[in-house]
Amino acid sequence: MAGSGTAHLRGDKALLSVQDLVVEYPGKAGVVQAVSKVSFDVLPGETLGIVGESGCGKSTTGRAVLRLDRVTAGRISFAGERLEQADERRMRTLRRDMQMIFQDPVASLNPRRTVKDIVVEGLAVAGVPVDERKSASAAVLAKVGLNGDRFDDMLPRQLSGGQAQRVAIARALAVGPRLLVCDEPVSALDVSVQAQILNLIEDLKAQYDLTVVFIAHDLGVVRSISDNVMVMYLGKVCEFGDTVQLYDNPAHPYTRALLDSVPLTDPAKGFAGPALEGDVPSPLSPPQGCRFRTRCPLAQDRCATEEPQVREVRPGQHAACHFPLPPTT
Amino acid sequence: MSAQPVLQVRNLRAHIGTPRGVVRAVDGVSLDVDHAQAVGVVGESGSGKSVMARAIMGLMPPRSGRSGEVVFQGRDILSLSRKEKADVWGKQIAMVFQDPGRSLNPVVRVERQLTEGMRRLLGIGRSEARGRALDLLREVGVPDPERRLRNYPHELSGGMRQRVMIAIALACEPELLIADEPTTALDVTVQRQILDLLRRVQRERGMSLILISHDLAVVAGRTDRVAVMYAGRLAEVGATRQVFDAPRHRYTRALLEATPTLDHKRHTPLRLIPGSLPDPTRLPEGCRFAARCSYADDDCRDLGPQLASVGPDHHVACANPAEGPTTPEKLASGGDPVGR
Amino acid sequence: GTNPDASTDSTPAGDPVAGGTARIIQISEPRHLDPAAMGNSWAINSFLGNALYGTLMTNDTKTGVVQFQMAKSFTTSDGGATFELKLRSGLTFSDGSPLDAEAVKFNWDRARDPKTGSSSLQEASMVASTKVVDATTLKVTMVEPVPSYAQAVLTTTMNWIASPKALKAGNQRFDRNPVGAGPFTLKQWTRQDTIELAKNPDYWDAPKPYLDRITLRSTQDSTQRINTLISGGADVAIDTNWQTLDKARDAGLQTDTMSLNGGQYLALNARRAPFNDVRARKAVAAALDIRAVDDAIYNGTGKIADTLFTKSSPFYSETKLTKQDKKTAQKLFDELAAEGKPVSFTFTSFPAPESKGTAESVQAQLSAFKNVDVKVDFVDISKATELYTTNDFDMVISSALFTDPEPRLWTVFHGDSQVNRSGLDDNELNQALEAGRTATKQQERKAAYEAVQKRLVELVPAIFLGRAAPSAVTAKNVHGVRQYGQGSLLPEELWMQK
Amino acid sequence: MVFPVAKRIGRSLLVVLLVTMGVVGLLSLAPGSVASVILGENATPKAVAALNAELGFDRPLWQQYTDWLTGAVQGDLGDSPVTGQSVSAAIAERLPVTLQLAVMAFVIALAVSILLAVASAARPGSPVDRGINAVSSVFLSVPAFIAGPLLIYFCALKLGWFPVTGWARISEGIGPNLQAAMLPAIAIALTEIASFHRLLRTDLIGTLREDFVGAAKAKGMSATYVMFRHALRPSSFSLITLAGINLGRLIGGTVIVESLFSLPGLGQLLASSITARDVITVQGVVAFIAVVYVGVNTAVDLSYRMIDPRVKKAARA
Amino acid sequence: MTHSDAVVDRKVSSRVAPAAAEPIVSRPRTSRSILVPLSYAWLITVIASALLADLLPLASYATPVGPPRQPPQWGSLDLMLGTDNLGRSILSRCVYGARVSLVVGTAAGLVGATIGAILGMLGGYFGKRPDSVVRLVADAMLAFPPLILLLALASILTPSVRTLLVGLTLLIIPSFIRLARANTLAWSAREFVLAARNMGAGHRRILVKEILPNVLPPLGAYLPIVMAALIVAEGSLSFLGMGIPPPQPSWGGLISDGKDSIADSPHTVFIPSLVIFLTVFALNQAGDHLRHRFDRTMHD
Ligand SMILES: Nc1ncnc2c1ncn2[C@@H]1O[C@H](COP(=O)(O)OP(=O)(O)OP(=O)(O)O)[C@@H](O)[C@H]1O
Ligand SMILES: Nc1ncnc2c1ncn2[C@@H]1O[C@H](COP(=O)(O)OP(=O)(O)OP(=O)(O)O)[C@@H](O)[C@H]1O
Ligand SMILES: [Mg+2]
Ligand SMILES: [Mg+2]
Repeated sequence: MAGSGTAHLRGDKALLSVQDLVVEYPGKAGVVQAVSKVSFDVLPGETLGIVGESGCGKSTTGRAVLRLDRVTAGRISFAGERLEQADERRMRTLRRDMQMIFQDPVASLNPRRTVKDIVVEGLAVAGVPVDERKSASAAVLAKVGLNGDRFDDMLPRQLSGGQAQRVAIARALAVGPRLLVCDEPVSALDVSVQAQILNLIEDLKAQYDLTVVFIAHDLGVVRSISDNVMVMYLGKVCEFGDTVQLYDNPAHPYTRALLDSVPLTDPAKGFAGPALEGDVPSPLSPPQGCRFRTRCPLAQDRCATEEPQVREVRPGQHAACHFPLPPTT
Repeated sequence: MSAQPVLQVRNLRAHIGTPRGVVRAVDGVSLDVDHAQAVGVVGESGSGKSVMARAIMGLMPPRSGRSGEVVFQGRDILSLSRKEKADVWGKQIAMVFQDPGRSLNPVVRVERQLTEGMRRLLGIGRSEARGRALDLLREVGVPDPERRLRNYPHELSGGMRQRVMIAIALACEPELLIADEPTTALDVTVQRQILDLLRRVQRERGMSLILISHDLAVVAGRTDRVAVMYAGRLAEVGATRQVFDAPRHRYTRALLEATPTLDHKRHTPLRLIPGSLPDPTRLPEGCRFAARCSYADDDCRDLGPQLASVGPDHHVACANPAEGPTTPEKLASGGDPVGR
Repeated sequence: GTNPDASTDSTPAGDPVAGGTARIIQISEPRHLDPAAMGNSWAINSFLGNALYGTLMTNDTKTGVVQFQMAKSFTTSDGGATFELKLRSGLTFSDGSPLDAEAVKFNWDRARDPKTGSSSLQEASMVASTKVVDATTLKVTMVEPVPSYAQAVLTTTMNWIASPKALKAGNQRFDRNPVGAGPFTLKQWTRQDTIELAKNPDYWDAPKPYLDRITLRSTQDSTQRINTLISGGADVAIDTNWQTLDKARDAGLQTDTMSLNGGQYLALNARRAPFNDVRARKAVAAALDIRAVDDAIYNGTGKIADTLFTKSSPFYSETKLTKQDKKTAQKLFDELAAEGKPVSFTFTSFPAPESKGTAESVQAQLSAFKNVDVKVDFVDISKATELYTTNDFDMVISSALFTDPEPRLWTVFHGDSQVNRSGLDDNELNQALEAGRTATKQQERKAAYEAVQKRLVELVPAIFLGRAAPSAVTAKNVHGVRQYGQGSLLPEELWMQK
Repeated sequence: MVFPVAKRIGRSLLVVLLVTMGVVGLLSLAPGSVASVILGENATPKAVAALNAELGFDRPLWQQYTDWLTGAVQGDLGDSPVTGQSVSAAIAERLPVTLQLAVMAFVIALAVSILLAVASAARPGSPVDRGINAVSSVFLSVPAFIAGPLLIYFCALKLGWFPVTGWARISEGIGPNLQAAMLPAIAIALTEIASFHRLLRTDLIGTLREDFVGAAKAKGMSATYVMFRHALRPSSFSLITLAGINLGRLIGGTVIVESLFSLPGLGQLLASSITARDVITVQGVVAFIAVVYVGVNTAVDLSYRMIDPRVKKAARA
Repeated sequence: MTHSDAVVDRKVSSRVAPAAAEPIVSRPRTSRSILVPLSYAWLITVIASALLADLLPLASYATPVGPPRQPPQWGSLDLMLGTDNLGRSILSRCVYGARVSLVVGTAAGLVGATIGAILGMLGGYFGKRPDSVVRLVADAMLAFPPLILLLALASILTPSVRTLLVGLTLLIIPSFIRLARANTLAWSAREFVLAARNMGAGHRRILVKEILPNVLPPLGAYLPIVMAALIVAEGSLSFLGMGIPPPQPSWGGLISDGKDSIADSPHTVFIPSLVIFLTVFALNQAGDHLRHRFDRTMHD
């Protein structure tokens, strides 16, 4: 895996199209290439899931797309507009079309501002008058199921995780976005609340015709919500394709390993397949060639020398691997 | 087996005083753990799993109180003197915490963290402790253990740290290991490794294990029995297979349904559990799940069911339990199931 | 104590014993050991100066009669227009070079030079020229006749003669190795810490000094000085504070306080408003209760300077310098205010506790009167020069301390004097001062000073407060306390019982 | 590795430059001049001006400064126009006193405040904690110039344990030396104890809530062991930062205590030099103090790495 | 698991074993005991009497009311706390002294905190060059011996409350810079700042609306300590002869004036010391309480 390439892009139809995105963080210990030549696109109305282990660059990708992080290289087009070239002022306007929901529902809310302030932050920035904001806040809170004014004066710490995440979603919705980037919006939540939020996102998506990029590490969650999935490993794309197809017949050994590591609720089965050895290598000095080769059960000499490019291994399924797995069914 | 259970928790209550009121985090929990048995405890965040584990370990926050009994190998360890406690905790019962990054002291080398317990509790010398530490690290699958001993926690990856935590817990060869969400902070692939490791050492050493998790799936394949906790009480206890195959408590069932699994059909809504956990300072009188349960009746709200047997090694605290695969004994709602 | 007039507690202790190290606490240390940079008054560096350079002359603290030490005589044949200084023969500096008339000339000429910055510039400048007659004789010509000039010499640093050669080597060298002919020589000086002195084996007045060694420390705070002594951390403390002296006596220490005429006074600047009007000066004088000032700063333990001379002085007269009269005071304040000349002035004070206390006491007392307003302004010592050269003050605290009124009284109150703080130039007063200076008969002098006092009461250029307390506090086993001049303590006389 | 070190040194030099320039600027605004101080009360303005010119103080300020700087860079801080002593020698003479005072005060303050903080953090809100907090409030509200005399009164006069005033160099024996330094060191330490205690207490309470503390207890370690071996070190960051700042500041700031106890330290030198308008000495001493301050704080930064190995990682390479 | 567990677990429900007692839990005190109201009472008394001093039936603080160094005594209001070295009423001087001490504490504290907070926040938020400059300024101010600053200021400007304020303010600025900077660094790394940027908020809005409210509480918590230190420091300046000009009283000045008679008339020192202590203590108590009360994030 851990490959580059743009073979899986679907051209002009995409609402958001990212090509060869590179994000680097210079640190005292050296430069971390958190995202390394990642390409993907999202069609209008579609949900793209991004999965991968911690530190593989999912959040960084999400933030870079919204230009919340510095973009070292690459092209990001949103509705035909090149974001990486837009200036700050243009970005401010564009941001209202692209919203983000963050991983930790409580951390993404200012602990010292009340719910009603937080929700209309975007409108306040845009200069919407106070009374309009008031009604807007009530409306948008109702949309996410926080009816009544009970929550208006609460502080984030007084909310449960699920409620906090709803407030975050309400804040994003308030400005009427077209694209919603959800960065692990449910990983800090309980299953019961998680289900509520996932259902809510599905509902809103249908209702407001949203396009969603859904980042998560829980494969079950991603499967339930997305049309397409991108699997990332150490800043690179492993596999990209239709969700069902990819889950049923992973072509990349890493996708396979991820699926095999998901604990099953069936006490008889435990896990679906063998465990993956070792840890994720340091992003400071990623392996040459295919970045997954150090843990890959199928790695060969070629993997160490030649970086695999994303290619279509099956119709609608792209993988960056020299030795893709055959379909199991 | 006629042997006494290793651990008998009897009607354990652990309440914590907060400015807003008393949090009844654990409110009458009874649980047995047999020798060489792995017991899972599952429940949503805030259901009291950690407080229970900490109450057993004697790690209660300030301004808190406990009652009930925790009988470990025949002794009630809640009423031990300070000296005797040191004999039990650490040596006989050990614990692994949720976040391996935060439960290792960041400024102390792995070696000391691993050996200080051994040296103090077993009274062995430095070099012997070091030798044992190396063995332990090998046992938990840490490569290059000599180097790791000299490392600080931050120099290890998350999985490594959790392995070290497990090695520390195993250091004095405890009878019972309590693992409080040992993999929640880890990635799937690493979680997999740690879960396999725990199960292996538990089996190899013939140790008892309490595995706490909010993830039903984590507990499912790795325990012999499982206890489902809700708002400080047990909702359902039973052999893991039974509980997962035929959950009887409405809550257990709802939890399982709300979990998106790999075979969930996409874009179909998940089954919801309406509402949220009750405020722990103002718990309802009767069944604590009643407010969220579509099967609840007035009895549920007023009386609250007790844990009652619904099959061999399967107990449910529910007045209107779900149908099981085999016909369960019909239970009178609210009454004493055994009639004693 | 050798001075019968001094209030003394020391009991006669038999014959002096030689040997021992005395630990002495002084008030402050000099910037340099150059005599010009020191001051010959108990509160400054007199002990150190006496130790390093010896004395030319001393005086009897009661009568003011001059006693000759390294000088054999200091005589005038023309009523003070010229003097002849005769030195003992065979005096040598500690480096072996002779202390002769040439050396005295060098030192005295140097003190007259404004560039030297001598603290005795005023007195030294009364000399017009000096001439070496022979090795032991120096002829001194005065600017104008000053018959009792010896008093000026012995109360200033002119009394200390340092080796010209050593002085010429520059301050830094000199501070490391000051060369004088005093009873002690410098061993080591660690600034703001200790000054170690050792006996000068070649001192002219053998068997003096009695002590082998002296360790000098400096502490500004008088309570701490006495506390150190009480705790046994020192043997002798130089002190100026009536209250701590009282405490020292309570603690069983011996105190020797020399009595000096005159005292601390408030100088009223008569050059400008409001004190250019005699009524304003009179009003303030009448308003103040001098006792209360003493109460404030010395807890009532001090002596009040209600007359110019102490009872034991041959010049004593009963003329009271001030008398409190609140009614008159208020009447005058009102009167001045009505004329549009309200008495509103600034007391310029130094930060020292006594000065500060006085200023505040004056302010507090006057605050009880109407139509008078006092501000207190603190200036640090570095501003003193500017203050006195520009005379930019209304009221300052100053002192006029003397055994013989000459020359001090003249310099304080004569219209021609550079250091006449009040700036009052009154013919009658000037004449009386001239008379006191030039008269040769005691009777005439007494009459002249009687006139001075009368005039001072009439004109109030100064309000006298309390007497000074030039004191030495000593542990029980220390004897031989002898002072001269302005309370200058003589180190060669000190001895310690074993 | 070279780069950060060079940067650090550069910054330190800048700090010292700024500070000395500030001093020169400030003192130049103050009335009076060193010449008028040297010449005393009887000086004439002409003599003062002449002496000032002789000493070179009539030149433009920047010129005086650059001259001084040129010398200072070569290690020559000049000679004091007032005492004639070389400034470096004057500093060298005072430094042992100030250094010993500051260090002793810090050792005392750290030892006492750590014990107090441990005692109060063990049971926040308990009577012990409240009592200690009240005591620390007392320490905060008693200025050194009152604490000093009180200490002298009780410990020196009544008990006779320590000398009232004065200094004993180490060469006079370690016993007398420590005796002389003890009371002033305590007088300085009191306020430090109060602020250290507050800071450490808060941090300790925070650390005691951490999982690793629970983990250590779960291992069977005693409360005292956990407190001192596990909790104290990671709680000491802010303490060390504050201690660094305060220690740096004490090097020039013990003047009150020095004058109360008549100690020949840098503070007294500084104070008397300011009063004497001895710019050369002031500048030298201030430059020296700034260097020490910068040095101490660099040491503090380095000590972070000793306390917390994570810092080392972040700063490496 | 064995059969035994069936037996055991049957005994399990709380109703079966009602004998088990409820654990005894002490709730943390919500109010900080009686000390808090007392502290407020004290602060209000001090502030009110400072403001209304002129209306109180008090003797002038400048004029003696009796013999010096009278011990505290009943009967006359003016002599209630005794008299000072000049026979002035200590009660009156304490009341009027509160003006200077409180003004010094509050004004220097607030101004210093404001300037320090602004600089620190700018440095912490923008990083890089602005941060280096801010750190340089803070370091230089800290490395500057405080004594020099005060002595120099005292000689340049004549000693007065204003001079004092300038000097003391300069002294406390760097601590606040450091504190504000450290907190800003921590808070600006938080996700909600990113969220605000995502909403299109500019730097100014983020600083004011997002970061400032979070940086204020730690600064506020530090402020009472600084105010206490300032009140005490003003006394030290009086001791060094750089205090405010007489006859205006200040608490620190009172202590400094009384220090020479500490052995004979200890009340001249202890009464003002006690006043300072009570105020310092009350400030701390009130500070803690306010933080608990108004910093809603501190709850639970
Ligand atoms: N601000 C930053 N400065 C330096 N390195 C960073 C920064 N943010 C992220 N990184 C590094 O970039 C890499 C990718 O981080 P990112 O947060 O995108 O991962 P992620 O996939 O979102 O992980 P997680 O699942 O833990 O959220 C990691 O190695 C991380 O350490
Ligand atoms: N130190 C404490 N002070 C006050 N309340 C506490 C404390 N610790 C836990 N609680 C409360 O006790 C209840 C049970 O908490 P506990 O930590 O046991 O839940 P949990 O089941 O372990 O949840 P999680 O899955 O989030 O770890 C919660 O309501 C929690 O808020
Ligand atoms: Mg992330
Ligand atoms: Mg938990």
